[in-house]
Amino acid sequence: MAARANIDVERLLAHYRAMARIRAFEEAAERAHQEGHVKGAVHLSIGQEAVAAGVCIHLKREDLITTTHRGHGHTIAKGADTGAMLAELLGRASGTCQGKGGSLHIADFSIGMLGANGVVAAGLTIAVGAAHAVKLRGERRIVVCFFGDGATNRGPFLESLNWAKIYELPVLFVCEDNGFAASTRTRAMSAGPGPDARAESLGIPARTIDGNDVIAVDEAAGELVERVRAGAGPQFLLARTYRLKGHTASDLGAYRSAAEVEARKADDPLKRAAELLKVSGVADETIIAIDAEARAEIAAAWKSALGAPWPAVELAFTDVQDVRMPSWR
Amino acid sequence: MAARANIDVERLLAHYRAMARIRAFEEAAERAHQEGHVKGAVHLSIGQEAVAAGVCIHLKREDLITTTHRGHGHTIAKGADTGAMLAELLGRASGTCQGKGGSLHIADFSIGMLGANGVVAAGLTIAVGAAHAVKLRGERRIVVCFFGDGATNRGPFLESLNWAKIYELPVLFVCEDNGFAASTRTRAMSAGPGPDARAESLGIPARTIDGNDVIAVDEAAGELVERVRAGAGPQFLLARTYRLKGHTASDLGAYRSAAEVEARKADDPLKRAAELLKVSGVADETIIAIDAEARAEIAAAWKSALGAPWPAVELAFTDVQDVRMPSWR
Amino acid sequence: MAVMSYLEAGKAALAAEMRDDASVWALGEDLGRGGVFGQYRGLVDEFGPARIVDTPISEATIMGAAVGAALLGTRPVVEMRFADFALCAVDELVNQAAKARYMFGGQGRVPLVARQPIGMWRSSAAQHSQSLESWYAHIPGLVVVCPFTPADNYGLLRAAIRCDDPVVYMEHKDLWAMTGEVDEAADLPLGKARLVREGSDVTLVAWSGVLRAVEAALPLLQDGPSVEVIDLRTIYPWDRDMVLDSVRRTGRLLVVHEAVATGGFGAEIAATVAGALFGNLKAPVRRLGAPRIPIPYSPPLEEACKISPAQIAETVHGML
Amino acid sequence: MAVMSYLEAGKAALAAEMRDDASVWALGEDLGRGGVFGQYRGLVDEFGPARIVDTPISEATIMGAAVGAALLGTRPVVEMRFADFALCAVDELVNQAAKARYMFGGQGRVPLVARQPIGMWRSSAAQHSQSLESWYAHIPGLVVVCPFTPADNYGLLRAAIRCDDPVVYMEHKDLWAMTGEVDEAADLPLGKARLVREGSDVTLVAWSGVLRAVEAALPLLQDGPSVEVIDLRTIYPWDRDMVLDSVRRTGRLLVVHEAVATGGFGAEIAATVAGALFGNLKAPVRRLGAPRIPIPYSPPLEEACKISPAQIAETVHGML
Ligand SMILES: Cc1ncc(C[n+]2csc(CCOP(=O)(O)OP(=O)(O)O)c2C)c(N)n1
Ligand SMILES: Cc1ncc(C[n+]2csc(CCOP(=O)(O)OP(=O)(O)O)c2C)c(N)n1
Ligand SMILES: [Mg+2]
Ligand SMILES: [Mg+2]
Repeated sequence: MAARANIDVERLLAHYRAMARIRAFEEAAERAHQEGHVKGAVHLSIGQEAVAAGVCIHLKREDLITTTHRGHGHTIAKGADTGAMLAELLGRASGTCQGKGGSLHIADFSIGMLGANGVVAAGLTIAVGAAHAVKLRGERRIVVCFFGDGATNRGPFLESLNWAKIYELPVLFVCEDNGFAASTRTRAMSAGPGPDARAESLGIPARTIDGNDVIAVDEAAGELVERVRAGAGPQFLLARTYRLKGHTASDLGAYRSAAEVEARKADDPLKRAAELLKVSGVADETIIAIDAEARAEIAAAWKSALGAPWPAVELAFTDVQDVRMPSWR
Repeated sequence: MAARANIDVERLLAHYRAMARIRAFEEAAERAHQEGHVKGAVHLSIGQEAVAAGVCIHLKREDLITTTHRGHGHTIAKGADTGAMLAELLGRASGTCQGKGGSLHIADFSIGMLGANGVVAAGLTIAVGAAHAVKLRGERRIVVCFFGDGATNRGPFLESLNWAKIYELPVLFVCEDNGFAASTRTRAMSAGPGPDARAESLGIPARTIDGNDVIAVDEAAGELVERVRAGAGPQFLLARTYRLKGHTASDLGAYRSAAEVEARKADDPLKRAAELLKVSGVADETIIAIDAEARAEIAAAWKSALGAPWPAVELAFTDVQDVRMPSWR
Repeated sequence: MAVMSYLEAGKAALAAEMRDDASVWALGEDLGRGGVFGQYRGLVDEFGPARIVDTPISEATIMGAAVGAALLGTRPVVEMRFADFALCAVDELVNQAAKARYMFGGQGRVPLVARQPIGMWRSSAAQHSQSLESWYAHIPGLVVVCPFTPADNYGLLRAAIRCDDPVVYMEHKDLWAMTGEVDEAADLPLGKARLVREGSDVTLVAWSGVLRAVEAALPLLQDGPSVEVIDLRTIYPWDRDMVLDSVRRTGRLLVVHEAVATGGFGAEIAATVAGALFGNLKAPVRRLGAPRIPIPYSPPLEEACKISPAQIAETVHGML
Repeated sequence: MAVMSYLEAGKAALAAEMRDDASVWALGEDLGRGGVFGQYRGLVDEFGPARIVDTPISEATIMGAAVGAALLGTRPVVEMRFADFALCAVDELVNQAAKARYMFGGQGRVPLVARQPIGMWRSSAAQHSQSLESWYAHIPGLVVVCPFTPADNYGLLRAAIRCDDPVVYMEHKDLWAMTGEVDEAADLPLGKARLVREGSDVTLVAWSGVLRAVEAALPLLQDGPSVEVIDLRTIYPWDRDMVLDSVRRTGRLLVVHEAVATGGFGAEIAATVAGALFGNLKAPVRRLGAPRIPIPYSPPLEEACKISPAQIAETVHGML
């Protein structure tokens, strides 16, 4: 890989660190699922880490995000505790949601993470609503809404983008286009030039980038976040990437060839960032150390999660509603 | 109004006749509602007749349409019997739907009219489904889907257009943009350049025309219908028009000035067609005779509808379902 | 005490809450022009378009945006126009609003009110007349309210807005014009039924618009059995205590609702009471509701779906 | 007679109908690759992509398009993946499919089948585990089927596809792998329950996945009361006759379902039976269902939402 002009090595190292942490988390989650520790479905973002890292570096703690079923990366990049996240996957009381949500419903309101979602495209309406509240109260924070390419074929995509634009809400829409919706190539099911054209037809400026190039994501997201903060209304980022693993941790991915996946591994965002770091003069050991540190963090998180207590059964009956709460037996 | 080159006077007379029949029907419906004969809501298409006439002239009996709450015009232009339609508005057993649907649910399957709809944008999914069946069976007929500008802000708009395009279905989408969704100016609630841009972002070629110019509608629809018949996939027609009456027959339209409405009357499609006929050499008497004939048809229809029997109460219990039909008392 | 219509009472309640609490706002189609029935008329003048928000025809996003805005601590009042159109927003209400607090382990709450006008009214036909309160009563996390009087529409809408749980608030379209006394100082709790009238022979539980038929049935029973009438008001949580106490005294229960009888909430009440007071009932619990047919347009057919006063009176007589 | 899994039985039923009737087709996400649970695996090879149709993630239009296609006389089998996602298509199912024939005065019919897998399965949590059969039973125009055995999944899916009414067809996700004998020649009618086991002391009515817990409870009752078990199979129209006949003999009824008890279809059955057999019951009708809480993710909490064999046995004992 050729050297790139004006690389901010420190910043790229930060990106690499974020991506390595996500990767280590996802690998642990995959293993945990395969070994039967995680009972519910798990959707891994391996290969897509650059989007999470490149976007979230621009966010403050008070900024908000919503994400999808494939949301571990965004959640980590926004600042959630990996130990609490793993505990959530394991269904333990110390999980981000006390074990009541699992991977599909991870949320951490303390860092502005308003929830993953089990329903494709449902996060879009919630994100614009959060942005609506932000604007209503005259706050200065912004909302980033992550969703997949498949979600752009559901009605709430149109409705939410239209909504964000007519009220000029502070939202950045980030479409993470990994080429697939479950076992289906999204292209076969999506008419027209693409999600960016759809956004533009709804009055929202759109940029399309190589989502596996963390620097490109960083730059584009920086510009768009800036615009959103400046009150320019909603913006749209289309990040092209690739899902290196199955749709869920139990999907073998028979709908695509091993050769295709193998070829795409050359484009692995971590690998690309590592190469760029090296040609920018960063020592191999530094990179190896970051990887090791990330793995160590997750190993510790895993250990603590696995040792965490199960929720008491009474917990199933809390936080349902206040007006006549149900009680256990 | 200046003479227009190459006017097909016979065809324009046919349009005028179709529009006059719709106008007479709508005026009768309005009166019937005001006088309390029609109990349910009635949405009048007065001022929008050119779209119905100009599009439906291209359709054969076996072609199919779906329409909206404001569907009388399309239904008449497709060939429904005005007497049965008025009887339906009156809730009589001889109505198109035996009085069980009313204005919001008028349908006449015998002429390929698959139903009005009480839910905005719901007709779009039904239309693409009908087109899907047509294609599945290798039939040659086409489907025309009428809907309003307000409907383009509902999710099914995106989903249905995408659907029609990915399966290359024989559908012509006709967006009748009358500027309003109930009491709201649609423009204020719709981001982006417009419905045509949205269609194009979904891969569907779109044309925008003056929907009060029946010749323009005829020409554009002719071309698009031709393309659909030829297997070129879905097409989109955006017809700009204006609703001269209230949203419903009981809406006084306080959200717009009388002056605005007055000014728009100059653009009344019937008036414009009549003027064009006159400058093309058609005698006043001919036009007056067409108007009179239309009014006479509707007067007769009204008389027969008003004299038609109410449905027997047992009819409330038929056509619900076959597996354990409910019965009366 | 002021005399208000049911419609005005709802409007006054919303206005009062909006004055008291800057985090309350309303959103829906045509609200700036008063809403489809005029139940928001004038509010935009007092509160401005940022708090009385006109929306596109995007029911799913109206509801979903309210969820997002509620999670941030605002109190959105969602107008669905007709309960039937809320069927375009069921994922947002049932999968998101009702479950968010729970799924997220209590990190957030969804204090929204989803106003869903219900009921048969002027030949509105199959897609503008449904009463689906039993659906929402079945969904964990939702409170369901069906006010009948202007006083209740005032007090319960205020309570619903103040409630931290998502509330499905179902006004009946045929009641908008009905007037009554409203005590604006009264504090009405959710979950408490209203004793309309005392009686000793039969307990009649009903809610929403059908209570008019109940009122009209009472004179037909004047010299007959003594009927205790309870307006349930809140469908979930329903006031089991008041109903059970009453049936314990009368020994007979008739539940009347406008919704389809099969799978209506009357079934829940009937099953609960028949179980709890087994052996202490003088007659089988009876339920009256609509036949299981879509609501027809034609006036005489629509009439056939409605519970009539005569039918109520006859049923009561048949229980003795 | 062949031994098949519940999943294979469903697939075989669809294939058989597709062979018999060229107007039958299926549509949904990922069907070409077998569907989310493999219940369509291989069908595209036999029937091609025009009849086993892969769709975008557009639930509203999947259902709505099926309505349009059904109105033209084709027989679409709609795959919703999880019943929870069908909540994105409620307008299309409830306002359109269920009502079209009626509103249009019988001019058209909507012979579609909406497959909506239900139930708790492997910690699927609140948005992938719901059982909402009582919702659809409340909607005029809809038939609702919840098969339990492979034989029923075969026979009832065939019957559902042949039915001219729209059918909500709810397979239970936890049953896919369960095997059993399937008589491919048998003709199963909609609306008829299945007598699982005769008994004389208590009638137990249940359907779908929870019948496994019922099966497991029976040994716990071996030396105790004699339980007659009825698998309802069709929720609407439910087999009143079989249930009433049975309870007339046993004098006791327990209804068990996985769905939330409050407003569940058990309430309809309980209310009907308690009313019809008033004075002839030996014990109050009992209902077991989930508590009114969203379904939690954590395995021990999910377990707490499920009806256990012990709970069933205990309840039966308590009725004697
Ligand atoms: C409304 C709805 N339909 C279907 C599903 C099942 N499903 C879960 S993820 C997924 C694919 C989503 O594709 P995309 O939006 O591109 O996200 P990705 O999985 O690629 O990250 C599908 C179909 C769902 N969860 N919600
Ligand atoms: C889903 C839904 N939301 C709201 C309504 C109420 N409504 C009926 S017509 C209408 C306006 C529709 O505007 P448009 O699509 O432009 O059609 P037009 O009335 O102008 O012909 C509205 C909001 C409805 N019928 N369905
Ligand atoms: Mg994708
Ligand atoms: Mg319009």
